[in-house]
Amino acid sequence: MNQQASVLFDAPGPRAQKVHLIITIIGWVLLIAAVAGVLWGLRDELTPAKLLPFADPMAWTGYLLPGLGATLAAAATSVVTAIILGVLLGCGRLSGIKIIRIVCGLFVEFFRAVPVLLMMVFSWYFFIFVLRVPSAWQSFAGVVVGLTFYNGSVIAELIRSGVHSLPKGQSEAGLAVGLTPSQVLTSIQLPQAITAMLPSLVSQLVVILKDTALGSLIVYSDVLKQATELSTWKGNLIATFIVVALIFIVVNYALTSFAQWLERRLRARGARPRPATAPPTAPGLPTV
Amino acid sequence: VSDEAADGGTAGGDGDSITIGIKFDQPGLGLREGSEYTGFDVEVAKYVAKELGYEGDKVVFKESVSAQRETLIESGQVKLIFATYSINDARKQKVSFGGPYFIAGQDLLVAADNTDITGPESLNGKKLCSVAGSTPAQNIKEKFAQQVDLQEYDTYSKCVQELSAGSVDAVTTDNVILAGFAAQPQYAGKLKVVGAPFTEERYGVGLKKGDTELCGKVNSAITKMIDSGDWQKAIDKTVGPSGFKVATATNPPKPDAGS
Amino acid sequence: MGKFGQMMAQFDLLHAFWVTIQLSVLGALGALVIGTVVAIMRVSPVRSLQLFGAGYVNIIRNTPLTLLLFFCWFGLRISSGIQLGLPSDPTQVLSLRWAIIAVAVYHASFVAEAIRSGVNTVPQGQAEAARAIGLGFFDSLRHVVLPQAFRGAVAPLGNVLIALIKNTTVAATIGLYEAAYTMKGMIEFYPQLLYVTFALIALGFIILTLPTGIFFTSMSRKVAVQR
Amino acid sequence: MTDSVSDPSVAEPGRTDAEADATPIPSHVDTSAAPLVDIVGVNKHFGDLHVLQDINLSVSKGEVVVVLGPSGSGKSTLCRTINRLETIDNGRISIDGVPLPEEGRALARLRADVGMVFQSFNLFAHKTIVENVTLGPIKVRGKSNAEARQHAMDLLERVGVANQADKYPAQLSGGQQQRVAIARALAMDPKVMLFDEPTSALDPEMVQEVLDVMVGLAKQGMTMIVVTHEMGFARKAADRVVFMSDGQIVEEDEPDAFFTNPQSTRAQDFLGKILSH
Amino acid sequence: MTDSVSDPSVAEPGRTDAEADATPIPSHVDTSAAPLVDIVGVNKHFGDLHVLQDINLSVSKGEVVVVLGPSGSGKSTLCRTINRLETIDNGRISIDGVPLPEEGRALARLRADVGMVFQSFNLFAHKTIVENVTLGPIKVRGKSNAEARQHAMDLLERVGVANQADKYPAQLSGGQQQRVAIARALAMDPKVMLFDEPTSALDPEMVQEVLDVMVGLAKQGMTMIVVTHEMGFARKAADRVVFMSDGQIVEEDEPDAFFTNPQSTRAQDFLGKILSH
Ligand SMILES: Nc1ncnc2c1ncn2[C@@H]1O[C@H](COP(=O)(O)OP(=O)(O)OP(=O)(O)O)[C@@H](O)[C@H]1O
Ligand SMILES: Nc1ncnc2c1ncn2[C@@H]1O[C@H](COP(=O)(O)OP(=O)(O)OP(=O)(O)O)[C@@H](O)[C@H]1O
Ligand SMILES: [Mg+2]
Ligand SMILES: [Mg+2]
Repeated sequence: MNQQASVLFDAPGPRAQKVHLIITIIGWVLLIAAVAGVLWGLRDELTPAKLLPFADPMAWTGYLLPGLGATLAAAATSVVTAIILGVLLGCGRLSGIKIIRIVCGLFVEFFRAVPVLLMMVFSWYFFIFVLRVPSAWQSFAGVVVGLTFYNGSVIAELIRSGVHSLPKGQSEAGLAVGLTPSQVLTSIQLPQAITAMLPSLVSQLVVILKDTALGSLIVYSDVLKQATELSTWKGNLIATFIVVALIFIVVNYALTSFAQWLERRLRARGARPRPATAPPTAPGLPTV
Repeated sequence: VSDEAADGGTAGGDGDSITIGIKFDQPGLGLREGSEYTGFDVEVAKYVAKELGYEGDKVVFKESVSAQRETLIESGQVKLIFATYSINDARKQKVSFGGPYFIAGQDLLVAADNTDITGPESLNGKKLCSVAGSTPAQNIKEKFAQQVDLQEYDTYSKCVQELSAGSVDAVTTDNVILAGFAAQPQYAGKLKVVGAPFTEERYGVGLKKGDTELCGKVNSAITKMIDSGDWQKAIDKTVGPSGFKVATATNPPKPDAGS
Repeated sequence: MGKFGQMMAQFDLLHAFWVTIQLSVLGALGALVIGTVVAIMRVSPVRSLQLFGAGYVNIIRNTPLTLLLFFCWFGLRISSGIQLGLPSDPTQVLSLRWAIIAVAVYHASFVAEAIRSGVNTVPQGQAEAARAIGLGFFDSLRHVVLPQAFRGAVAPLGNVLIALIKNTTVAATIGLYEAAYTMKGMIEFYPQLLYVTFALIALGFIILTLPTGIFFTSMSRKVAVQR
Repeated sequence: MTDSVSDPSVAEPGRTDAEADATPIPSHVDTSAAPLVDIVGVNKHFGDLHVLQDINLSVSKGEVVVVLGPSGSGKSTLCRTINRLETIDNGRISIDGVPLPEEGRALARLRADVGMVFQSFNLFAHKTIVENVTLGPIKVRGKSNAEARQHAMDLLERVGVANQADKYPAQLSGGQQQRVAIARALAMDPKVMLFDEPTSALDPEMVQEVLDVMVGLAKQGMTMIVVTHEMGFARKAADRVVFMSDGQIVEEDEPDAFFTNPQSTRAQDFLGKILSH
Repeated sequence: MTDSVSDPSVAEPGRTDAEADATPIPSHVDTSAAPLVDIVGVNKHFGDLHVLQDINLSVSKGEVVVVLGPSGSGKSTLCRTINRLETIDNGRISIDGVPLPEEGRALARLRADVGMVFQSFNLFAHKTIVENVTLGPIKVRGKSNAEARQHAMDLLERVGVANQADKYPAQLSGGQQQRVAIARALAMDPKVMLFDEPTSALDPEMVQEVLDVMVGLAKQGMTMIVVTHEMGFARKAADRVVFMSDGQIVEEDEPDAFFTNPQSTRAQDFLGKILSH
């Protein structure tokens, strides 16, 4: 963040620092006022009676934790299936055979254009009315299928753009030592593309996790649905939603932080010891 | 959900336990409270199960949301369904019904101090809440009050939340469901059922199509429950606190086997 | 075919998509405005504004849109009584307004990230060169950095818009009669027309998103800064 | 400043009589007045790295100083501190007697007086060549469009790219872009010009055209601080060579003396590597 | 090939007796057999741009050819057509008597016989130094890991970076990376080595270490085609200089003759620009 920030402006001098301090104080006052205003508005929803249920272990062991477990289970399954589908589709789009490229391309474009919710609802009914799978699996399958097709397409695009964003020199160097194009793809391009896109892949995981919340619309017993049940029992809808939002923020923030940590680690391995050197494409030519 | 572990081909019954489908999110009828289940549907289900020879932890409850009820029965995942399941001809093509064990009617839930809503005709210009895709709301709009402003959600609890905050004027669905919400401690004294039902919903017990033997057992169990007075006790315990009075003209109903 | 005609008569699909379009367009405008403000905070020299911007993005991006919408609708509207219009306004009008708010607030975090990634496409040397000829902070921002940053942001903004159009389906949960809501009703009442229904709605969304994607891709090529 | 670039190959007069043991003072360099750029006891760290260690350097009006040294020795950083693109930890830098302002308008005004030419040109990619040159004069000096354009065209003429005025930077060769960058800096009528490896991103046959412009500038009395590895330029145009290594100024001398007889082993080593091929 | 790099500064024998009007044939160059690289009537377009115009060039076993020319003249393209990283429109290229296969395994096998060193090194960023060198031998030549590693370490020793074997490319200096790239190419036991401006992305003090390795190779009789602007290398190691301009080979000559007495005006012009600074 600061790396980026330094692009735009000078290091602040003493006067700028004073101005910044004033803005900071005003900003905090406004923020605190806004938060206080909302809390005041919600004072009837955040009464002890409506918050106390969360002190009851049953709220957690009977509702929120199983719900979170179901959310994580659906997300984890979808991640695995989406990665498998995504790698297949991504390789398909990079294939040397035109018809495979086209078919995979159409598939990817279609599922990127259709809302996940639509896919979920459709596949849910499909599992109920057409395949007649056991009811315990209907919602789960609906959620996983919806998430897999969409995120698989997104991952396919990530892989494709990851491969395309590699310097051309990498594949040319591979060809030049005598590797065949498919060897170049598997031993040079894919490993690097996947490393390069790992952070985006983890961010996609956050998307998957958030989108499992749509599962409650097809009665998947995820954390949102469990929370709805809990709030029906306790009559504290708003308080419950706030708790669920906090759960999502914490879990997703942990994932995002993991992604950033991963990115830093990967970057550290490839870091140049001297960042100020000219990029390899800029020729620096000594003569005489 | 913990109790869905009992799923599978044989889970419906015949073993040493029986799986029964109920609603999990309808106070007064079928509500999960942690690991307990409460409500009138649950009381009747437990009574019938006991008559069939299952008691205590031999009875496994499974959530059955409206859209999944037929498949649950057809695939044998549940033996019986007590889930505000109105008997009608379309459904009879797929499942058989025992009962009815209750005759409900569509009604309105309003704030306790509300006096200007007395029935569906008085809803013109008012905000009415119901669940998405349900017939009750369409019913009112088409038959009674064209000018009603409909708000729809996926669960009734959201409607009730809106009503208690005053941002809708009425909630509509079967009177007994409404009474269940009004009977919840957190809404005590704040909401009331108008008490002028304008349809008839016969709640049946869903079971496998053509299983007349089971149907007969269910019906005699229900009859016994009514005759013994346990039926009335169950009503008083579950929806009674709302002040809701069962229409005695129709209730308790007479189970007409094989209906 | 008879069933199909009956279904089309019962459900006003065109109106449903019209609601989707309204929600998309207005939500997108809102997201652009809020997102630009947040992006400016994130690249501003003031540390607390950077933190606020980062906090906004981190909190909003990690919350499911469904929950955000519930919070706006049940929390802000119903419980804390913030009104967008008269309480007597039709529910469809109110839910559309609140859906616009939620969609805008949610996607603003993505817009902010898109703009920031646009700023990232501007090489550091550009801003340094601007400063080196004596341009101040705002002048170098206005004449050198932002014009290039916006061009770099066109493609990611396009992606956000497409996501936004699709995410409007979430408004079904507060009972807004848009495309996804209508589809759920159609399937529930006409399960035998499952495929037709899905194909119809999917087609509708493809008609909305595909040209958007093509437009933004070609735009981003056209305005791209040659380096 | 409005003369055209004259024959750059003619050697500078008045340079060969300098002694080898002291920094020579050519006749055209004005040392009677205060130094134009005065750097005193400057230190700078990047994290743990001490990139500038107690640097002292003063450059008189009209003087051309070439800064040499291995990669990573701090040459660019030194150059960038002079117009505060990098802050310093301590020490003092003044331009024409005025200490570097810390921020705001005063800093911007001072920067306008210090022209800077980067290794990677850094022309504004979304503006045409002539707009690149006029942006500063219009926004900073408040000149009228017409006046700024007239002056810009003169400068572009002078660096030999007037015929490209309405193209975009990406349409020009590297050598042309770098000459435009010089014109852009000159358009502000700077008191001193900083060059950070201005030719090292160029194709070899374009190096000369840029060096020619720089030699021309030097001959017209521009004060210049030039980081470069072009020994030819140093020999031809520099009044003084400053050799840096590991963040320190290790050696300063008149060019001929430095190249033929470097004092420090680090300089000897460096020159050995650079000149052998 | 397994000798270590010997003193590169010793001049090549048997070169000065060549006549200026014909391409000289040094004694170590074997012209009796068919040429190792034979390019006949090759044309290549990029869209409307005719980048290679009827190119004829043959390189004998053991010969070192330096290709010179202004930017954009087609030097890189020529180099890249020799292992078919660029396709050609028409004409014929053969290596050691075998015409270039168009695709598939045959092409890959032929490429393995042609070593290539790029301007920007292009080491595989996700593999360590030694893995970079062993990848080809293992995957293409089917060597065992141990054998490939042994050979790789020998080569890394020879180019002077054996102590860096387990680092990643990004942790090495440019000069070290380029030497690894040379070792990677050598690991395939190539018949001919192509170098496309191998030193022009390097910091100046690292140029020499790479040139030293190349001179060493040349002296051991490797057949080499080198695009470079390093005149020192051309003088020291080249048997022949080929000058390209606008997609054509304009002039070919022995290095001394070419540098002292270029025939075409284009070459004169180019040398004027390159050598003057
Ligand atoms: N922004 C920065 N953050 C951290 N370290 C930096 C930064 N800029 C430069 N450095 C480090 O400071 C040292 C000096 O860098 P500088 O660019 O001044 O060297 P230089 O002499 O110009 O080298 P070159 O010839 O490669 O341009 C180097 O070790 C470099 O890695
Ligand atoms: N992939 C490509 N597509 C289109 N044009 C190209 C492509 N590669 C090269 N060219 C053009 O072909 C011409 C010759 O390019 P080439 O890279 O061979 O020149 P060069 O002599 O190696 O120049 P340099 O010294 O700059 O490396 C140039 O005008 C270049 O712009
Ligand atoms: Mg530098
Ligand atoms: Mg080239």
